[in-house]
Order: sequence, then C-alpha cells, then structure tokens
Amino acid sequence: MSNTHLHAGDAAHGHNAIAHVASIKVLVGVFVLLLILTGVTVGAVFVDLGALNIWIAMGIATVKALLVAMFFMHLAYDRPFNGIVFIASLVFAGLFVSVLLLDAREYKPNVDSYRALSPLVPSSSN
Amino acid sequence: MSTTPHSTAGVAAPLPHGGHGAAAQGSHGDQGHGHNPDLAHHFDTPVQQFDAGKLGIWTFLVTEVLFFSGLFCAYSIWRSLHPEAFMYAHHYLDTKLGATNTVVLLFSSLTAAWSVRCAQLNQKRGLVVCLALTLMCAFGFLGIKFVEYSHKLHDGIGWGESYQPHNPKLFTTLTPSGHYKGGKYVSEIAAERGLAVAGVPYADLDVPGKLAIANELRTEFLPEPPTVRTFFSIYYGMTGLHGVHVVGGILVYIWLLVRALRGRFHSGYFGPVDYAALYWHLVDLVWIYLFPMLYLIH
Amino acid sequence: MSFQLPIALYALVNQAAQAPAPREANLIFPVEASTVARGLDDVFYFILWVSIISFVIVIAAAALFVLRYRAREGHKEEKTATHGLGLELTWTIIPTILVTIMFFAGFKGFLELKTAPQNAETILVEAQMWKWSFTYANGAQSDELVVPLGRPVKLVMSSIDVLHSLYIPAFRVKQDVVPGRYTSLWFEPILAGTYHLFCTEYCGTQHSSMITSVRVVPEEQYQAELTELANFIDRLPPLEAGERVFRMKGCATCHNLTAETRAGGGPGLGGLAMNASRAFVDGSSGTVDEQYIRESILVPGAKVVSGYPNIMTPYQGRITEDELRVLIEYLKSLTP
Amino acid sequence: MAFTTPAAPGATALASQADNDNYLKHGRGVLSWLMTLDHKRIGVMYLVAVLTAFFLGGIFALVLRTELFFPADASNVGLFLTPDLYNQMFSLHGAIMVFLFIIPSIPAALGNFILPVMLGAKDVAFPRLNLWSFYLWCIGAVFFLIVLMQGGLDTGWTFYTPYSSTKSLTAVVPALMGAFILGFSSIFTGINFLVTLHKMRPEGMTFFRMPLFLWGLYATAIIQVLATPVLGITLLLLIVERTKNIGIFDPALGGDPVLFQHFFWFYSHPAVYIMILPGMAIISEVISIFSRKHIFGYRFIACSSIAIALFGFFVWGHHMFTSGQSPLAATIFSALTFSVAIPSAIKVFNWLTTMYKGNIVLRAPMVYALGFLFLFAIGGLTGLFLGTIGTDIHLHDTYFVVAHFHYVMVGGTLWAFLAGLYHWWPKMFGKMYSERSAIVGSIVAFIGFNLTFFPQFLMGSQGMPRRYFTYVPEFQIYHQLSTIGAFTLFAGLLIVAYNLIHSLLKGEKAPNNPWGGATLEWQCSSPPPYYNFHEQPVVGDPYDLDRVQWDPKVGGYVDRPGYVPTVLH
Ligand code: HEA
Ligand code: HEA
Ligand code: CUA
Ligand SMILES: [Cu+2]
Repeated sequence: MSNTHLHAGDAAHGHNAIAHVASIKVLVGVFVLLLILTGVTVGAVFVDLGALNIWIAMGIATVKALLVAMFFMHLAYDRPFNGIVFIASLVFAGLFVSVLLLDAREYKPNVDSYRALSPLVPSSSN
Repeated sequence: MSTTPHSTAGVAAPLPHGGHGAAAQGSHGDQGHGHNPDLAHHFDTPVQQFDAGKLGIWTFLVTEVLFFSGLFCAYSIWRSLHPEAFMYAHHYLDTKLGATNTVVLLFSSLTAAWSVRCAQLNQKRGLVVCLALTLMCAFGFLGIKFVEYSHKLHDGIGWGESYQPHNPKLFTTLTPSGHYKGGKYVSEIAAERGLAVAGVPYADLDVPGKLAIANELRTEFLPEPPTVRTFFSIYYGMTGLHGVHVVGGILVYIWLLVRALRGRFHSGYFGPVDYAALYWHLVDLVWIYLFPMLYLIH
Repeated sequence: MSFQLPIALYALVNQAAQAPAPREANLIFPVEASTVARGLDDVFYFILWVSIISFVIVIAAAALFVLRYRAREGHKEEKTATHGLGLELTWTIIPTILVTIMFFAGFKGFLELKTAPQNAETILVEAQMWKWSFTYANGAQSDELVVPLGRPVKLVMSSIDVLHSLYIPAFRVKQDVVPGRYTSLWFEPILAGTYHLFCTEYCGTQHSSMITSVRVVPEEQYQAELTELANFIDRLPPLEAGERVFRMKGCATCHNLTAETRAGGGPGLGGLAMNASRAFVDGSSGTVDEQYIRESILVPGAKVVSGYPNIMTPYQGRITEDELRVLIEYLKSLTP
Repeated sequence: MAFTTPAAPGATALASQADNDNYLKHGRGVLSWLMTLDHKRIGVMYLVAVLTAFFLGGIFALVLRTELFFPADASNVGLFLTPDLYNQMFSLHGAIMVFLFIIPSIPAALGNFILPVMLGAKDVAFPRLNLWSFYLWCIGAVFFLIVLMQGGLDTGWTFYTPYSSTKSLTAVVPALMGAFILGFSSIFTGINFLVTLHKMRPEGMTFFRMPLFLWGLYATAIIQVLATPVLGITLLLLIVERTKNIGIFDPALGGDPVLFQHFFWFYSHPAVYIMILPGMAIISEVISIFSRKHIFGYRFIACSSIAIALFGFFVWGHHMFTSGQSPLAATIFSALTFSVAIPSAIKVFNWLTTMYKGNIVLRAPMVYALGFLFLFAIGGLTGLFLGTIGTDIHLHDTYFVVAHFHYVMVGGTLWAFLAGLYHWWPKMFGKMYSERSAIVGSIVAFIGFNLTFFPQFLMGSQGMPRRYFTYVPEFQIYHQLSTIGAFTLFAGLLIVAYNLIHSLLKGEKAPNNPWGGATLEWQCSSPPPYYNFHEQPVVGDPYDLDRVQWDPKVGGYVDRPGYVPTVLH
C-alpha cells in the first residue's frame, strides 16, 4: 500500500481505504461452520477409536483454528508477513513441545524403574 | 512486508517544526485540512500507523502463543507418560459446560470480528452493539467457569495442595483400553448406604469427616492413580491462565466501548478495535484447543 | 604439557582402545586415572590446538593490520573489495570441517562413557544434603568410595532430596544424581591411589563440603575392606564403631565434635552428656538423654534446638539399631 | 549545529533552533524525564539504570572473590562469609548481572537511543510501550531489592528445582517475580524494535541498506519475542510449584526436575545471544568507521546475525549433558551446538578483512573493539570444548564454564557495550571525553580481566567445581590470582566511570560527526534535536565513508560538497 486518500465516502459502500472489510456473509458463514465443527468433535467422542480419538479431535480443532485465523483474523486478506510471523510462533512452540516430549519419553525408563521400588503415595490419601 | 510508506515530505525538504508535517500528507478529506488528531506525530500516514500497530499486535500474539506453549508442553508430556491419570480425572470435567463455553466464545469472536467491520464502515451504532455483545459473552464465559470451579472446589478438587477430594468419584471396573467405569461420587454411595460418623450422616459432616468416609470407601474401589493431582494442576493452570486472558480482554473491551460511545472510532481510525479483536480471537483459539484436550478425553 | 597435535590426531583416527600410557597431572588436567581419560583428553587437546591456531591467526592478523595500517602522517586507506564469495566460503567451510571432527571425536568418547561393560562391579550411591553413601555388593556401607584397581565399576545413583552430581576429576566422569529416578555412570580405574570426589550440582548450604575421596586399591585388598566394612560393629569396641558410624552417616558435614556450631550446620555435639538441658524453637525445653539423642537422630524435626533451622534429614529407616546404639554411645562420650 | 544543505530555506533559522532545542533541553524538570515518550531520554534513563545494576552486581562479585582468596578453615568458617552468604552472593551476582544488566544493556540503553536516529525516524513505533518497558524494568529491580531485604536468594541464577521449589529458605518467589517482570520489559523492547525496523524505515532504506547495528538489534528482537515468553511461563510455574506444590517439577510429587531445566534453557540459551548479538553489531560499526573502510561482506555479517538468532534455538540442551537428559537428545544438541560457531566465525573474519589496508585510528571505541576481538575469540573458542559432549562431561559445572561465560559476557558483551558507549557518547551528550584516560582505563581493565578469568580455565579443567564456598588446597593459587585480577578490573572500570562522568561535567563540545561515520545518526546535531532531524536525512550506503570529509573548522566530519554517492547495488 502506498499513500492512500481516505474518504469517509469510501466507507459507505462496504469498503475501507486502510484495510480490507470482511463481508457479513463470510463472517456468519465461518461462525456457522465453527458451530458445526464443535458439534462434530463432541459427537466423535462417543465412537471409541482408541488412540485415534485424540488425533481426530486435534485435527478438527486445527481446522477451526484455521477458519478463525484466516477470516476472523483477516489473515486471508492481510499482509502475508503478519501470517508468517504467526506461523513462526507455532513452529517454535512446536519445536519446544516436541523436543521435550521426545526427551521425556527417552528417559522414562529411569524414572519408572525407580518408581517401581519407591512408588508415589497417591496424592489424595494425604 | 518491507515496503515503507513514502514520506511525501520528500527528501531534504524541511519539515515544519513539531513534526506534524508528514501527518498532514496522509489525511486529506477525512479530517479536512492539515492536522490529523488520530495520527501520532512520529508516523507519516494513517496507513503506516495502522500497519505498525497491526504488526505490533501480531508480534504480541506470537509471545502469547509461546507463553501458553509451556503449559501445552506440560500437558502433552503428562498425557503421554501418565494417560491413566487423564482417563481417571476426565470424569470430573463437565463436557456440557465446556461445550457451552466453546459456543459462547465462538459467538463472541463473531461479534468481535463484526465490530471491526462496523468501525471500518463508520457504523457507530453497530460498533457499540458488537462491542457490548462481545463483553457480555466474556462475562458469560467467566460465569460458567465460576460454576465449574466452585463445584470442583466444593468437593475438594483443587490444584496442588488444595487437592483434597473429600467427595471423589470411585470406580469399580477398568476396561482393557484403560477407561474407568462405574463411577459414583462418595456422596452418592454414602447416601445409598446411609453412612455416618458418630450418628452424623455424610451430608452434614465437616470436611475431615467426609475425608474419613472417602478414604474408608476408597479401599473397596479401584485405587486412584498417583498423578491425578498433577492433572488438576495442569487443568487449573491452563484454564486459569486462559481465564486471566479473558479478564484482560474484558478490561480492553470496556475501554473500547467507552471510546466507541464517545464516537472516537471511524473509517479513518479503527486500529484499537481491530487489535483488540485479534487478541480476543487468540483467546478463542487457545480455548478451541483446550476444550478437546481437557473435556473430551476418552 | 604434552599436547602435541600429531599425538592427538593419531589418537582420534585410530581407536583409543589400546590406550597409550596415561599422562601425568599437568597444568590443564589431573592424572589420567581411568581408561576413558586418555581418549577424552586427546579430544580436548585436539580442540585446544584448533583453537590456539585459529586464535593466533585471528590475533596475529589483527595486530599486523593495526601496525601496518595505523593512522599516521602520510598514510591513507586503500579501496579494496567490499565483498568476496571466495573468502566467505573459505572461512565458512574450513571451520565447518573442523567442528565436525570435534563433534564426532567427542561423540565417540561419549559413547564409551555411556556403555558400561557387562561385568562391571555395581555399587549403589545415595546422595543427600550433604553426604554421599556407598553401598557395596555385600551390603557394606561407606562414606568414601573404595573401588578395585583394573576392574570396571558401575555406580547406580539416586538422591533423597535435591539434585546432586557425582564428579571424579581424575576419571573424567560426572553424572547428576536426580531425585525420583536412577542415573548411573561407570569407569575403570587404571592407577591405584586416592582421588577427589566432588558434588558438582549446587545443592544448598554445604554444597562445597559435599566432597569425599575415591580410593583405588588392588582387588584382594578391596575384597578384604568390604568384608571388614560389612561387620565392623561386632568386631570393634562400641566407641570406635560409633565413631565410624558418625563418619559413615556424614554427621560431620554439619556437626562439630566440639561444642561450637559448625558454620552453616547444626549444633556442636561436644559435651552432650554434660549440658543437661536444651531450649527448642517452639519455646519448650528438655534434658539431653539417651531418648532425646535417639529422637534427634531419627526425627530431628520433633525437637529443633532454638537458633537452628530445621534442615536435618530424618534418619528414620536410614540407620540400623546396632549402628544407632554405638553411635549414641559415641556421642555421649564426646567432651566439649 | 544541524547539518543543512545551503539550498534549504531558513537553514540558519533551523541551525539556531538546533542549538537551543536538543532533547536534553527540550522540557525541564524531573517529570519531563519520568513522563517522557522520547526514545532518547528513555535510552538515557535505561543507561543510568543498567549501569547502576552493573555496579551492584560487580560489588557482589568482588565480595565473593574476596571470600575465595582463602579456603574456609577446618570447621568450615570462611574469611568473612558464611556458606549461606556466599551462596547468596553468587546467586544475586548472577541474577542481577543477567536479568538487570546484560540483557537490557545494549538494546534498551544504546539501542533505544540510536535505533530511531540511525533509521532517520522520529521515534520508535510505540513510544508509550517503550516507557512501559522501562518502568517494568524498574519494578523488576524493586523486586530484587525486596529480595535483598528479605534474606537474599541462594538458588543460583538458574533456579533449579527441587532445591528452589522446596528446600531454599530464601526469598525465591520475589526473585522469580522480578525476573518474570523483567522478561516482559525485554519482550516489549523486542516488539518495539521489530515493528520499528519493519514499518519506519525511510524511503530508500531497504533491509539490505540498513546499518549492521540495526541488523543486530533486529536479530536480537526476534529472540526476545520468541524465547522470553517461555521464561515467563517457566517462572510462573515455578512460583506455583513453590507456593502450591502443583507437582510438575517436584519429583516428590511425581514431577520432573529435568523438565524444568529444559524449560529454563529453552529461554536461557537463546538469551546468551540476546547478550552478544547487539555487541557484535556495535563491533561491525566501530571497526568499519575506525578503519576508514567500507565494511567487508555486509550481507554475510547481516545474515549471520539472523543465523545465530535462529540456530540459537536448537542447542539449549548443551547445558544439560550431565543432567539425566537422554543420550539421544544430548547427541543431537551437541551436534547442533557447533552450527552457531560458524556464523560467529564468519563475523570475526569479515571484521578482520575490513581492517585490511585500512587507516586504523586507535581511538577509544576501536581499542575496545580490538579488546572484544581478543576476548570474545577466547570465550567463543572455549565454548567449543563445552559443546563437545565427551569433554563437557568433565568440564561441566567447573570453573572452566565460569571462565567461558565471563570471557563472552564480560570480554564480549561488556567490552562491546563500552565500545558503543564511547562511540556514541559524543552524539548522546554532545560532549567529548578524555581520550587518554579512556585508553588507560581500557588497558587496566583488559589486564585485570584476563588475570581474573584465565586462571579459572586452568583450575576448571583441573576439576575445581563452581558455586563452591571453599575449595581443596591445590586450587588456592589460581583463586588468589583471580581475586587480585578482579580488583584490577574494578580499578579499570572506575577509571572508565570517572572519565565519562568528568566528560559530562567538563567535556568540550562534540561536533556532529566526530568519527566520520556515514550512518544517519551522524547527520543530526549532537546532542540530537527533540525530533531527531530538522530535515529528512539523505539515505545512502551506510558504509560509504567518502560521503564525509574532515573539517578542521568544525573539528569533525562534514558532508563532502557535491559528492555523488556510489550507486547502491
Ligand atoms: C554472551 C553470552 C554467551 C555466548 C556468546 C556464548 C557462546 C557459546 N557458548 Fe556459552 N555460555 C554462556 C554464555 C555465552 N555463550 C553462559 C552464561 C553459560 C553458562 C550458564 C550457566 O551455567 O550459568 C554458557 C555455557 C555454555 C555451555 C554449557 C557448559 C556447561 O554448563 O557444561 C556450552 C556448551 O556447549 C556453551 C557453548 C557455547 C558455544 C559453542 C558458543 C558459540 O556461540 C561461540 C562461537 C564463537 C566462536 C567459535 C569464536 C569466534 C570464532 C573464531 C575465533 C574463528 C575460529 C572458529 C572456529 C575454528 C570454529 N556455553
Ligand atoms: C553480565 C554478566 C556478568 C558479569 C559482567 C560478571 C562479572 C564478574 N563476575 Fe560473574 N557471573 C555471572 C555473570 C557475570 N559476571 C553469572 C551469570 C554467574 C553464575 C552465577 C551462578 O552460578 O548462579 C557468575 C558467577 C561468577 C563467579 C562464580 C561464582 C561461583 O560459581 O562460586 C565468579 C567468581 O569469580 C564471578 C566473578 C565475576 C567478576 C570478578 C566479575 C567482574 O567482571 C565484575 C567487575 C565489575 C565491577 C567490579 C563493577 C564496577 C562498575 C563500575 C565501576 C561502574 C560501571 C560504570 C561504567 C563502566 C560507566 N562471577
Ligand atoms: Cu550435593 Cu552439591
Ligand atoms: Cu548455551
């Protein structure tokens, strides 16, 4: 964007000189979709797919997150850099979580072998 | 991204002292001539100011994501190392309330996004309405959270030290896939059996008395996995931190509402509305994950 | 100092397995008293050489330029290229190669440190604020580590309170001792002698006193000492036995044998029998007798002498009846 | 006097304005400072603040060094400290130096002042946030004062659990809160700089025409924004662990102390690059200007800053090789650790090449830059011994590590900080300082520093553990050398302080461009006017030093009349 002229007039017909304006159709449409997806996650719980459940739930959550980010948060129309910035945060958060998870699972045996001999007292019975 | 607004003041032309010169360039029409009250002195154009604010708030959201990531990390490690604790504890969480809260937050996100549109289009009344709705949802969310928390705390299900469940759910069977089944609250069992201490029925007992009965009964049922307490630490940690952010959002939106009523926002200046909405959407995003992670364990 | 680059490189290329003679203590390292030490030091010396050389290059260049091109009458800067891919690649690639070698060398040493031989003699280590206690195969216990010469030893370690770290410089081994889990390390001593054993993870007030020694002794002497350790209470007169229990349980880290307080520790134990009464933090007071001493050892928190924090580890379950008996005898015998 | 092209109308008027309207005179009274939104004044306030913290931390260091002159006697009685007091000394020393001094030192003090001016902007993007960042610093500092009053802190600056969460009897929680708040102060600075550099560059200044100092601050901001929040949540969790026993880090409740170390180092390793990157950036400026040469390998230096910032996120585990971390993770972290060494090497060699065939002016900033080169090379290279797993097992938690990080933090960052301070001092306060005592101070400090910390390498590799109140006899000689060195270093720094204060009071007026820099800050008057520039400065190649020429009348450099800038490629 280079230097733009702002006429209050622009505003009249669903358009703004500084930033993109989301149409009502999009906003409401996205909201409805989000509601449906929420329903689906809750429903999915009642079919037991073992370990798969959590991943399905996370998958749906991610779709919902995408919808919010792209439309409610305007990323779909925004400067790409803002999107990149946001993605960066997810990448680094992912790095953090996954590396720690990896290490924790790796040294789990040392902990378990110790717990086997001196188990934790169940917290509630204190 | 790296494009920079052109200072129409131009190279080597002297700026009027006080530095609103460039500002004048950015804002013909909108405010009439020259001085634009909504433009900070160190920006050249409203667009530059808006973009700066926008990048600023996005960067702030980045810090928020990483802030929460610590708790998500703790969660995923405990979930993968101690699934039994989660299988046991999720029976305490009320999916209905969780789902309701999800819907409430989603709706508030809609109104927040809509408020931006209104501001952009000079729809002053619409703006006020949207902001007000968002605020109400925020309060509603906290209200429901309060109900949830108070139920748990009433049964002694706190976090850390205050995890002293004197009315725990007890289970009779453990399915091969690690699910606890046949859950009953001590209160129910006590009622059925008419348990009492020194003639005082369970319902009227003080906490130590209830704890005594609870520990008494525990022996007949499946033992509680030792790290359940940590689960609730994580549960309160995540929902609590999220709740704090909701409170923060409420403060911001009250401030916005006041200024909106004063008609401070218009198509040429709506940055704050937009930034607040972005923040609110992030709070929503976090909850979108927290809901299945905490309430939909099975 | 015997760090010739060729030796170092040689040791890296061919396995340090058939280890050359261990180096004497020098300005950089203590004596190389374990099988792994030599190889690890070679890695160190290799890095040292790379560093010295690159450092000299850098500093020599800087000095040279300062001398040749310093501002002075009649001297003027010359325009030279402002960038050059060739140069950049050179000083990207060469260091990359060097550090890659460093990594693999260090990694090889690390593998040796992590893979204990099957036949290793296992010794249990328990760390607590602020003492080490070592339990041997035959149940014998000691506060200083005794190990057989020329036989691999594996330490299986746990802590009852906070983080500690077992460090034997002469063996080049170190491993944190983490509460709530087992950690382990191994070494094979190749030189008889006595070496330092430090705690290198900060663990509070007496962290710097949490040190003892490792004695490397010939196999037969090792066996002898173990049997001797195992049943000293029956053989020694009570007072001597008690004195040994006192050392074994690490009481000395916090208590003087005289009446005066040890800095950062508990009351001095000299003349216990004499001073008949003591005041406690809770305001109450009591007389020193058999029962009181016994309680103060098993559950120190019960009666804390006023003026001292309640930091002592309860020995309930960490000391046998016999040990306690002789220990109390010994304590009562102490004079101010 | 403002730099003006004769063409500009009313140049004289502007020039006179420049004299009476500089940021120091613009508005008087304490409030005009405390309430200011002017990045320059905020920078100056930060400067005073961090130097105070530095002084305090330094005093703690001297105290603990003095104690270490002799080992404690048989019944563990030290020279004049108890074990507990000693532990508090190094904990407070470390915490204050890291959180209150070195992290904000260059970005928040020098960066705040210079960044917008260098950019030809009127201010940072969010002046109010900037002031907030400063006040958060102050609040954090207050919390540390509370710690001092409430029985100190004895956990080390690393707050390892479970000692910090269960055993320590000191004021751990206030310290954690202080660090938490300081974290947000740092985050706000980061956000501010990031946005400013993206949105407020003047016409013609693309990213690759930015001065390298700005590149350095940009890379730093990236780390501040991505890493610091994790410190925030870590400290928060530790606070509730200590107060509510939530059982995430405390093994007695099924928690995991190694997890805490991961959390902590995920921030604290990147943090060390928050400390060094701005320093390196200063060196890039100084070496080019004082060699009267265009910087060599501009793009490589710029990109290496970003590389260091990003790679810095993948190596935190190298602080945990002996911690009970899995061998797999240890190996990965060791391998990645070396990746950071490469961009650092690239910088060093580019600086050297810049000096080649230059016209090296040995003024104070350059002397410090050379000192940096020497000391940082040693500090960095010893990092390689530590990055190598096999050798780190032996060196970890010994004085070798202590020596390593003082060489990089003091010899590196502090030296660069002083180089920058001397470099921009005339611009900041419009006063010159005594060149002679500046050089003398730097030499004394240099000698003192090496005497303090080089012996620590030797005793470290011989097995002297760190955080030890007392030690076995064979290490005594090294400790005594080190203590003597510490006081020499102190003397050197006193000379520095005296020199600067003296310049404030008695220093002669500084020209606008004393060193002949081509970056924009040298185009405005010294000290800069309130709005930095009376006219849009002309953006050109920041290292095209021919733009300016020496003018004896001004006693500084001025624009070369009718000079045609080399075409920017
Ligand atoms: C300014 C801060 C700073 C900087 C820049 C660095 C830089 C580096 N650090 Fe340091 N480090 C600390 C601050 C810093 N460190 C602190 C505070 C601690 C201790 C924390 C605590 O425990 O209290 C620590 C601890 C520490 C450890 C843990 C030690 C232990 O506890 O066991 C390790 C291990 O890998 C390490 C490695 C490195 C490496 C590889 C670099 C590299 O970035 C260095 C790169 C630089 C060079 C390589 C030199 C320049 C290049 C040349 C001269 C050309 C020649 C180069 C080659 C041939 C490769 N550091
Ligand atoms: C920026 C960081 C920084 C700085 C500058 C210093 C500076 C110094 N440090 Fe320290 N140090 C740390 C960071 C730092 N340190 C950290 C993180 C630890 C680890 C703590 C832990 O284990 O938890 C540590 C630990 C540490 C130890 C190890 C303690 C132990 O393990 O038992 C020692 C021991 O010698 C030491 C000594 C010193 C000395 C002598 C200085 C000297 O350089 C100090 C010299 C400075 C002064 C004496 C002040 C003089 C100031 C003025 C005169 C005013 C200044 C004004 C102007 C210059 C204008 N430090
Ligand atoms: Cu045990 Cu330090
Ligand atoms: Cu590091």
